[in-house]
Amino acid sequence: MTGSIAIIAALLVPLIGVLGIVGARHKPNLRETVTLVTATCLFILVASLLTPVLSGARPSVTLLEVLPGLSIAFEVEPLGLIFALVASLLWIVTSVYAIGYMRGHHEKNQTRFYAYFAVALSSTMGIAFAGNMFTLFIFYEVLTLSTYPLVTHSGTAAAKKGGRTYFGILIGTSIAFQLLAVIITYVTVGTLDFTQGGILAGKASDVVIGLLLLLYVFGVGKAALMPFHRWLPAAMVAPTPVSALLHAVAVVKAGVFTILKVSVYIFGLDLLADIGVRDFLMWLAAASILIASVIAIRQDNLKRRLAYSTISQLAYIVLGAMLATEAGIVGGAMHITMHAFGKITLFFCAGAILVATHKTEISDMKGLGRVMPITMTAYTIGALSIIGAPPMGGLWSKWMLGMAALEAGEVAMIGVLMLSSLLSIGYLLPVSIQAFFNTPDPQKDGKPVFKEAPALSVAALSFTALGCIALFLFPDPLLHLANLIVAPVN
Amino acid sequence: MRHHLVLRVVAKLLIPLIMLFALYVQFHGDYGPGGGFQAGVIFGAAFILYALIFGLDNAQKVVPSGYLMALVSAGLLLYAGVGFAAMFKGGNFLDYGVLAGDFIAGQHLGILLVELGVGITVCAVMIVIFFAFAGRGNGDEEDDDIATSPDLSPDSSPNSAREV
Amino acid sequence: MIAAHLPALQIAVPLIAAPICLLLRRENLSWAWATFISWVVFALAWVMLEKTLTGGAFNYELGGWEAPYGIEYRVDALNAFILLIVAAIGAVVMPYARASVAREIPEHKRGLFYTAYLLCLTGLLGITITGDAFNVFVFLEISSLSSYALIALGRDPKALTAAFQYLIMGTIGATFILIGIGLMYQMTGTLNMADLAKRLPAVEDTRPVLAAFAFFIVGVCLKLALFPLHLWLPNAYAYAPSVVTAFLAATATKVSIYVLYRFVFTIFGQSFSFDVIPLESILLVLSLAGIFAASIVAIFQTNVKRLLAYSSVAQIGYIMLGVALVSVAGLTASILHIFNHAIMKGALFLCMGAVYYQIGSVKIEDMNGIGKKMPFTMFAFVIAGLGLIGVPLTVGFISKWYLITAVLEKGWWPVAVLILLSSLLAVIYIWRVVEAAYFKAGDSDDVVVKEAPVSMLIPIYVLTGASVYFGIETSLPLGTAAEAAKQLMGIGG
Amino acid sequence: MAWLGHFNYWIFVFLMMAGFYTVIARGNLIKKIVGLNIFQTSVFLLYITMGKVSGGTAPIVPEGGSEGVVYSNPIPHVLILTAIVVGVATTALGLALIVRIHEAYDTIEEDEIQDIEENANTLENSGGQAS
Repeated sequence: MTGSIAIIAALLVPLIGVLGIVGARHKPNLRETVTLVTATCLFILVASLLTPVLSGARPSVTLLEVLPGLSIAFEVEPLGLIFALVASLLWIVTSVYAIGYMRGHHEKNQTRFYAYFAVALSSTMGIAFAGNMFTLFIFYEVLTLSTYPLVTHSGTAAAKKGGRTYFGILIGTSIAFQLLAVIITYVTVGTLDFTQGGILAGKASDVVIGLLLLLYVFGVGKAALMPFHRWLPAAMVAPTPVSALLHAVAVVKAGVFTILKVSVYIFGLDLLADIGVRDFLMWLAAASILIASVIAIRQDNLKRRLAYSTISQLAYIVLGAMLATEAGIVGGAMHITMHAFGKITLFFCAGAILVATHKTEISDMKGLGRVMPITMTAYTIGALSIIGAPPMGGLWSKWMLGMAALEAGEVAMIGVLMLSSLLSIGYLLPVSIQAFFNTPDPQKDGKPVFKEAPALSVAALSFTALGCIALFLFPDPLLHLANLIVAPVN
Repeated sequence: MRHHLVLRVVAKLLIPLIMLFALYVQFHGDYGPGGGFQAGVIFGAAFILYALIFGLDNAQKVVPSGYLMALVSAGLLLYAGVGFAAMFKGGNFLDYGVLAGDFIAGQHLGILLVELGVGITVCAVMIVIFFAFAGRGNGDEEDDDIATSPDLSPDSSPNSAREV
Repeated sequence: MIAAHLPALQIAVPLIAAPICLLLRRENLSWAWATFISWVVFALAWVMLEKTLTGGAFNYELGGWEAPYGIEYRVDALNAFILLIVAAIGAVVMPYARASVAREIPEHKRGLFYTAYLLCLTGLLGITITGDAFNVFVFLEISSLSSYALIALGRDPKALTAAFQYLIMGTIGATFILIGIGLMYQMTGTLNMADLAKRLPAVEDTRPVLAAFAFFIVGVCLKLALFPLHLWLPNAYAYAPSVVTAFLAATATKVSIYVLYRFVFTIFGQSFSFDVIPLESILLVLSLAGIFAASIVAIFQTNVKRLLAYSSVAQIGYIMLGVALVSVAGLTASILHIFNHAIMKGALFLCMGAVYYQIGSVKIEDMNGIGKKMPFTMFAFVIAGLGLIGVPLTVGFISKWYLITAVLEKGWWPVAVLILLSSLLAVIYIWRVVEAAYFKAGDSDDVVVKEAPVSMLIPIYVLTGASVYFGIETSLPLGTAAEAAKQLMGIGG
Repeated sequence: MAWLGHFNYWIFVFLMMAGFYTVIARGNLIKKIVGLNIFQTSVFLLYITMGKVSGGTAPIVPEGGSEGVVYSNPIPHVLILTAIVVGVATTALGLALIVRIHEAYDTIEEDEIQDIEENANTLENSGGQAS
């Protein structure tokens, strides 16, 4: 009973926060306090669900039934809980960071920014806790809608162009493919509830199931699987906290989360393993990983480089799902967390560099390590985590994914993982090298002076960098939770 | 208009006759060919003839447009009123049979009243249309009700037409 | 006593109210009277729907003449539902009308405006309730003539040419219907719908019946603005006074669609309409073409009312697509969309009326930054617009869901994909307005534009609220639509 | 020559097509209304034609009973009376609109009106304020 209240509260708290934020729009300090309090409350609420879920309970609540068999319902299961925990924890951190960034960067319309941010978080919670595909679809769309104002925050022509690409691809794929898949599922099965072991097995012909898989995977544009990845670099016009939380954590992870969820609870791993097009999708994910990495190397703009890196890393998770093994799912779920911590650190650093030195291009960052030592150290930690090098958390998820590929007998995929790790060294570490080992151009940049970003921002990025290390040292709770996805406690 | 002496004299002679004929068509309608539509048009024609010969201003003195609008409504109200009266007397809407003592008398009374309503409305509408067109461009710009008045005529027709 | 006379009262009340309205002569009195009558009509329609849902269909013999000799009014689930839609839109629009009409229509015409509105309402209700084929034509003309006049009251001189164009095309359509009805009468000797349905099968192989069917379908498709017979609609809706646009967009074409249902399914019968004549393939192609062509044209409009008008043509395509499926599910979707579209389009046009009230224009470029100046109006626009796109938790989603389910039931996969793709076009055209309203800076030194008066906002929010409420609590429209669809297909009921 | 026997239908078809053609082909609004009238009139003829019973007389009960008298069907006449009234109303409304259009545009030629409307559109788009 308390579980269902916590679910509803998790959805409502950010919305109540919106009211508070709008109400306090003339008092910036109060407004930011409201944001922080809201974020903290949300995290506590989500964390309170941890104990029951670990003990095998599945708190659930049904709000209303729109059509027979089509209801707005929520159910907390381990995968969703992982996602919700990551998103709500990082919201607190991002809020702290955003205060420093937004003020340091003198952004306009800050109230709108914080308000829509909270709405986006509410819909993220809706996605994480969705009890059926219909609910998930609704919150998926709400998330797209609520993040559009954030992407186009600056209001410039470039921002609008980026926003249109963002909106067009996400809404387009979700309506044209995902909704169609949802309706076909509903018509063939009669329900959309997420059920352990899937609902589709034996209900439709192979062709239909293969088609459905294609529709689901491509319909989730947020997973940025090629060729529907273009929105992610386009969305980099957004302010950095948005890129950090939404385009490294909430939005993109909502995408891969949906794919994992559909794989486990709509198709079921047994059925998934038998689908012919799964092979094709697996190779597509592998291609995405490599192509995006290569493109990333050629980017000079730091945020764009990180965006392509994200595309590559997301494809890892899709790959994990398409391996259709338990280890693949567990690896994917862990990678959601690991990548979230790593990538948010990197984005925080990119933003901190922008605020402190107004630099966006990597080629201008020579010797930055002396100007911003903390930031650049954190950057290196985050980069190592993404690469999957010890002693960072990223190691574990890549490890799991590699094991899964081995288990599934897809040796080629191990090769892909190795190669992409090499490539990620190639696109992430040069920034650190540039910052620490190259001397700055004295004519252009003058004498290096210690000039860090606002303290709040630095605190935030240090926290997430430490998180990367902590996840390496203490991965057990996460692993335990992830294992529950495929092996539920009875 | 002074020189159209023949026209004026003939018109003065004819107009009462036209009106009389209209009344004949009106009240003979329940026994033989005739009825409110025809009578209304003929009656309206008398006024239009008057307006043609003696000028629009004189005609409008005879029937000011305010009265005409009232007449348009009155005819329709009479028609619908008969329908409601039948309903209050326990029959269906427009069930004339219950209006008077026995069925036949009720039918007579009902059709007479309804046709009278139709006749009044049709006559008034014809005159309104004529006035509206003829008055156009004579510095009578603001009175452009023409766009809305014609639609008053068909609505009296549907239900009664079948009972003629 | 009233209970027995409900069908007659439904028509007689607005009919008798019209001349009284004319006699009132005072703008405020006319408005109050028209509003009062609209609500009475709404209450009557509501009671009748309840009655049909609990007790089944019932008849009313006008003048006590027994059918098929006299004119009969027949109320079943389908037309009680349509009556309710028409009456409800009328009742919601009238409180709004006062402020809007005061801004858009010259003072000496306002009394006439309300009279014409009442006549139009009478006509639309009459078409729906009557069980007599010829009576359909008469009421059709009453509603059409009064709507030509209403449209011509728009401020832009283009309203006049739009009304004239509508008059020409509408009259051609009505005359075609008249020819169709005449030929049917010639072959069967009856005008009563139920009687026609009984007698037509015996003569259905004859050429006059085929000709009657052809004339009738073309005529009614002109009236309901099925692509490519929609040419009158965009200008008529774009330049009519805002209230008129909202009222007509939500009701007039819907009632024509009802006529199509009634004749195609009840009178000609589905075996004749779809087996002897391949009506469904014609409708399928035309409705799909209409959905896409009209949606694409809508994207390029600069006048938002015109944009919404083209969107209406596209939405009519969805409704007709449901008919083309010739299944209970398809018809349910179709009837459901009539209801849902009436709510959404009514709300959208009312929003535009409020915008016009404040800034005197509905062009997209004049609406830059209006989201901040008229937050409540534009919020409602966004919600109703989401419905048009088919976003979940709005009515638009429910009808699209049912339509796609029905299409999949037939196994027409490509059509389902096309429907979803067309939703994307709706996203684009609604988004253009939203973008201008919220994401473009308006002239800051502009004259102070305020929110619309409360009397306009309340009707807007009633419809917007309904578009959300019925997107969640679907039992009333869904149950009624399903029942009506079953009756049309001759199953149960 | 049996088809000549139904000459009244041929008249109906001829008038209908003539009227319809006029409505479509003529640019002059008055001529359009004239065409519309001819078009509608043809339908009146169709209805009256169908009411005729060969050898039938007007449906009035003669003195001395109606034994053996054949009547024409009066219903189509009644129906068409309504349609005629509708036609009159349509014509009146159409002409009224033409008067207003003439006042607004100074012409009743369709193509000229279109030119004026398009010019107005381009003016508005080039920055002019909508009235």
